Amino acid sequence: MSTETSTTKGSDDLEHEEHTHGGTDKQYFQIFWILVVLTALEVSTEWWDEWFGEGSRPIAVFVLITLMIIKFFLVASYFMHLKWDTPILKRIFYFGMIVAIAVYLIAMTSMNFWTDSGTTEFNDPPPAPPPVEASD
Amino acid sequence: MRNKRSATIWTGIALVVVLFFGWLLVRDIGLPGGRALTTLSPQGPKAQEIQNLIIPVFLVAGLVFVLVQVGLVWLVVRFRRHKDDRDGVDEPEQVHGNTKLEIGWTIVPAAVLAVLAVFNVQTTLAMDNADDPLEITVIGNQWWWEYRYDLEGDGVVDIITANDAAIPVGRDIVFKIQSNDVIHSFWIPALAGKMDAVPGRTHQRVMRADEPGIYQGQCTEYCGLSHGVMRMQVTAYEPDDYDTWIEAMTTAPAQPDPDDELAIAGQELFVTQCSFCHQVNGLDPNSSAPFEYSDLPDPDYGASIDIPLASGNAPNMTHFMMRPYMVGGLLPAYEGLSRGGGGDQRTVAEPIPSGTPEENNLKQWLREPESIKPMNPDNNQGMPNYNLTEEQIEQLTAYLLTLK
Amino acid sequence: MAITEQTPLELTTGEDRTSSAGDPMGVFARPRANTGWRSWVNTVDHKKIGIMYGVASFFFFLVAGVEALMIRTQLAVPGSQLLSADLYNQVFTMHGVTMVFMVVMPLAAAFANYLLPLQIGARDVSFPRMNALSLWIWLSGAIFFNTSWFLGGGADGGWFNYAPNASVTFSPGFGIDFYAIGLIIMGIGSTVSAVNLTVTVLNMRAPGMTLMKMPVFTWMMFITQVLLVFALPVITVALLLLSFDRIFDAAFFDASKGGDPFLWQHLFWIFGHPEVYIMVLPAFGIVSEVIPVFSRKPIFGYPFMVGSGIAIGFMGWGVWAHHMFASGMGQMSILAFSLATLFIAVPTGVKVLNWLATMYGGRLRFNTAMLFSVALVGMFTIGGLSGVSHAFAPADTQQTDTYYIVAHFHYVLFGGALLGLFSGMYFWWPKVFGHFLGERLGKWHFWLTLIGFNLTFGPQHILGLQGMMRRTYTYFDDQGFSTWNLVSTIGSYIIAISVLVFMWNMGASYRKHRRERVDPGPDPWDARSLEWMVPSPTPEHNFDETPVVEEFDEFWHRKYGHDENGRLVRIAKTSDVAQTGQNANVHLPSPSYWPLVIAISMPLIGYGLIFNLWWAVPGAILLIAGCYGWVMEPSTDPAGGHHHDDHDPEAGPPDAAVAELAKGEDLETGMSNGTDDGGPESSTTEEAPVG
Amino acid sequence: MGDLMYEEVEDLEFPDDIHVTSTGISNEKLGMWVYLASDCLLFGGMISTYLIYKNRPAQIEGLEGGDIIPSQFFDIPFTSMTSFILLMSSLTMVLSVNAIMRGDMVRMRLWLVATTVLGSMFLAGQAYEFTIFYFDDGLGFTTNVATSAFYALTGLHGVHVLIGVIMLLTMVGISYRRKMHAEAVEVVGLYWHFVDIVWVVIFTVVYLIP
Repeated sequence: MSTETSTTKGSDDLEHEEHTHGGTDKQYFQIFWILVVLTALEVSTEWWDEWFGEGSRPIAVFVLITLMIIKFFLVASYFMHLKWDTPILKRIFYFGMIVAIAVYLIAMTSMNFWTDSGTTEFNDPPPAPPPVEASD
Repeated sequence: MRNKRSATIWTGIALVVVLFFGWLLVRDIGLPGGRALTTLSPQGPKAQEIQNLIIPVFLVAGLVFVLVQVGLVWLVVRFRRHKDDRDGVDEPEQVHGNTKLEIGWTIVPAAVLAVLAVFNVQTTLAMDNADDPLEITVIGNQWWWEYRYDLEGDGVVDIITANDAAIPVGRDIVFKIQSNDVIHSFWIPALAGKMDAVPGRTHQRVMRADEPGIYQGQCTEYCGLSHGVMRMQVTAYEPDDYDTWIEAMTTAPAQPDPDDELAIAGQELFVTQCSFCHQVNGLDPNSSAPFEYSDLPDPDYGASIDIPLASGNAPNMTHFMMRPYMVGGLLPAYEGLSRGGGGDQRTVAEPIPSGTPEENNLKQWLREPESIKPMNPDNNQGMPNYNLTEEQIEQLTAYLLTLK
Repeated sequence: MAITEQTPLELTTGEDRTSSAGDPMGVFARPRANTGWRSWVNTVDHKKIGIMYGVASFFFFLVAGVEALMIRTQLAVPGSQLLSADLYNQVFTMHGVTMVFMVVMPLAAAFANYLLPLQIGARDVSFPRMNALSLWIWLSGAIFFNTSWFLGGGADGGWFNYAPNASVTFSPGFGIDFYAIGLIIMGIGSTVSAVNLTVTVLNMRAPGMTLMKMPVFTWMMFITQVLLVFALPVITVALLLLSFDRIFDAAFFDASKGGDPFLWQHLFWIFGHPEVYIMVLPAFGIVSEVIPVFSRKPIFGYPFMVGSGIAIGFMGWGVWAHHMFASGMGQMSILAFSLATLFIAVPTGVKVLNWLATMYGGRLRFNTAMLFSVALVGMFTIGGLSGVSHAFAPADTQQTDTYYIVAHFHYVLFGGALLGLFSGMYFWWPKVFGHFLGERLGKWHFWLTLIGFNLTFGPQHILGLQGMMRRTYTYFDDQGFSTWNLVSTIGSYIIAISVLVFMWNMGASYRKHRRERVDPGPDPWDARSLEWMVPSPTPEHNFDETPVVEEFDEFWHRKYGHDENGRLVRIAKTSDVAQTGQNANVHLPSPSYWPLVIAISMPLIGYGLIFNLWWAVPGAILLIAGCYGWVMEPSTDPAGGHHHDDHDPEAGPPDAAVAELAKGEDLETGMSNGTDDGGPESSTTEEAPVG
Repeated sequence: MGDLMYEEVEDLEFPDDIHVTSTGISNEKLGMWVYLASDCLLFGGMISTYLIYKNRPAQIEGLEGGDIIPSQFFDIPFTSMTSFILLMSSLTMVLSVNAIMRGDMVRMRLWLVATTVLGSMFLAGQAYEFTIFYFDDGLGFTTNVATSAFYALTGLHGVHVLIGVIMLLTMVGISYRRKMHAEAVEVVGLYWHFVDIVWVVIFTVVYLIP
């Protein structure tokens, strides 16, 4: 129903402009090549240590995060048609994404992820648990 | 108009009823006697600070409570429908809302809470303050607590004891709380709030006792089968008494009297039967008569044992009879103490107990441990029943009573 | 879909019946039973599904109630030996889990299923087959979970099931495996249902019904479903990790291998706190329907009611760690969560005050539904206030894990959720079953519940402050807990009696109804929202014609207007504005048995994971078969009435029926993605979009 | 999300054709997006689990399997290749959607098959990677928490891809039996792209940021 196929009479007149999906094949190819270049750039950070020295590490992380976000939005906006679809979809999806990011970042912060990779003072590991036979 | 008068009457009745129950509540929680775990009878500064925070909160909440309940009763009576009201004729005014009012009752509670929040922040930040503290390590086990004292701070554990921690009066104590198996929670309500013992982590809780006495505690994080009876005590001594206690605990206990055949036999039995799990400083399963005690415990005792333990080690028994309670803080070791910790026992605090031991409790424990405390020794949780004969129980009891 | 000259009537006569034999997918023909048990098992009707949710969750309510009585009986006197510690631990765990996941949530789902489409003027939910699927998956998960009693004992880790106590090392029985897998299964069902209802509210509203014209109940349910959509995957992650630990020997929560028990706590409470609002918001919605109707006034401050609901739902995501104030998080975490928790009290308070303001100046009629709603306002306030008192982190370190907390959340969940749900039952009973619940017995039910409830949980405040810890299987006579515990136990038996009265009431009113049928009419309460526009009980097709909505409280405004002085006057008789339910020309979605097939496969896989992986094989086969059956099934009519391709809507009835048929087709496309989600057995563990 | 589609609804006024949904979007598509939003939290949880655990065993002395962490053994060029393949499959997927929107069943089928093949190649690559880790590097599922979290995360993603592949194959199969709705393809495509963007995140956060 209300799909944008030609048989769907009602929706056709109603939302034609905003609902016309997507780009052309050519556009998609362009996006794809951009994604390829970005991915190549991402992968290249693996060797930045050798090329630019140890100091480039934080920059590499920053670049990686940025590229990741760009790629994410490219795919979401173009391939997933968010750019063209009604904003409701965008709001629902990004709402979920933001909740996820916020909630998990807070949880990770609370678990001291940023300061020392999650460990608080560890006491001696307790004696090894027994081999478990009771349940398989 | 009928409604108006009966509304006043009923509101009055509701007010009386609500206040009566409120009084009942306040009266009841205000009685510390007989309630060793009450949260509303603070005996140390940390607990007092919590009390100072929560009392205003309770007052504000109580006020809102009374207003809402009484108001509800008033509304119910005042605006109830008359029998002769006709639908479509005697209709109420159709009010859809009142933005000012609603913004008002959004902002006012928020403001009240904001004020209370300031105190909340202050108290929270004050919880961890400690001045020249004494550090005691607490380790939760299924279902008992171990305390380790490193008196000189040199990394050598000088005292290991179980379930009953001795502290000096008037000094800040930092409990370093750890766990050997599952999550427990260390809680002495009269002295401070609770803190979970989480395996892999060390948490701390600061407390101080202002008066000498035995302070009861209870594990409050669900930890399996015997969670409900996983107790602990903190005994606060005057500084002199505390030194006496330290002195006694850092000395090896005396050997049983050579004439006391029962105790000698019990000692032998202990080494062969009990010392796989229970440490008496210096003794181990491989030792043989004449036995020699040591004045230092071996903190790795459990790890060297070749039995897989789900719940770590078992309590150190070196100065067993120095503790006012036994069996995970559950049973009194001396007459005159109560099993539930009821009564005002804060006066009973001798550094070296001199009362009459509760032999029967000990014997019953040896005879049928699971009758006192539910355990699952098949899964290495808790003490197995060794089916000791009555004679062996006599011997063991005689020996254990010598461990002071 | 193009509109052709065929009318739905012609379609249902099966003019093309012969073609079913030739249909290459004849094995997948849709079931057609309209009566008997088959009509229930195969149904995709949201009303029948709602009723089944209600019946099943009422059954589990009785189960959990018996468990509660066992708890209270054990604690009636000090040192009781009635239950062993082991059994007691299982009983309170099962009581908690059952109440949360098998009573309050599905009971709310029952209301949501039955009422959401009616309140928004729709014929059904957006995915009727998925609706059936969610019911059956939830039910099979619930039954699976409860069979643990007969297969080695129930879960014994508490409903929060903290690691590492939940690991095989410390809980070697199967109970916690049942807990983990059972909850994953129920989670799949709930996710399906939540996605479905979210889409329903967004997409299926009658013309003119904008979001801000929806009834408050619909709003609260919508917020609940959105919360479910986002909260369930979090618990699923936690349960997956737990299952990996228990079944495949991983060590996610084993500190000796570097695992961190805090991870479980965070994941569990990230889910667990929104879960609280998931349980209580539906009841708020019900109360917001009942109070205006019996006050004969519109809800006071509708935008604020909606806004505070949204605020509660939103803020609910930022307060989870207040369950962990004593767990040893850093001080900064404690502060942040403590402050956030304090302010979530504000929107809740707004709701309470708005209810009071709705009653103010009204003409209150106290039948049982109203009594329960008013009681909710009072009782929930108590729960809310005690909640504020442990938003203060230092105070919480004294109160948490004591009976003070037990009292608090029972005032929220019993005094909030359950009282509201009872109120809703009395309110909507005539709409669902076509007869009233008895008022006299209803009043008995109400007063017994109110008194019993307060006797049971009121004293627990005192017990908690006196230091009685939670989850204890016993206490001693010299701890000073004896008196209030006895009172509490007596109260719990009064609650039990009140439930018996309620059951008696259900039976008695049904028998009375059988003896002499009295039609309650479409609108027995002179109510406000669209569901009262259709006859009672609701006809299968809901609305004869879809209402066009112009105002909030549309139905009320069709009946009442204002005279020149602004006074309320009746402008139309109910019989003139209500529908008759006579329109037979509505094409309904066809029943299907594939939801049941898919649902049955899940516990089989669960048993396989727990006992022997080979047992999972039939389950997996059934699952895959179910998914493909789902896809291949013709979209609408049994007997291949119109054997057009479902994707090719060449035949469609006009007008109102179009929406109906459209739905049938949605299924089709929905199905193609949904199917697959079931796929191989491994995939059962994550919720995929079951079509 | 209060005002979600408030305005859209106003726009609709009272359409004569009442089967138009309130938001103008079909149920399936909206449902899929709601589900994907929900899935964000599923993957978010798994990714955070991995991040919290990734170096942990190595940092704590004396733990069993403590000095092994999965990131030592990552073969970046190889994984880049599989990531690239998955990215490419997104392109073929969207081309397939475009084809069916033009009504071109043949091309649609072709691109769908291409997507399936690329998806399977990604899965094969992941399987290969796992075998290398397991047999050559000794990274078992239960070796330590870092490896468990790694396998759980990538495995969960793999299962999603597998489900996607099955969906696509089913789609191809159905296309021989029935006329396809363009939207059915698009909705499956949404799922497929989502799996792809999740991998974009995993590839960066897990593989490239050590």
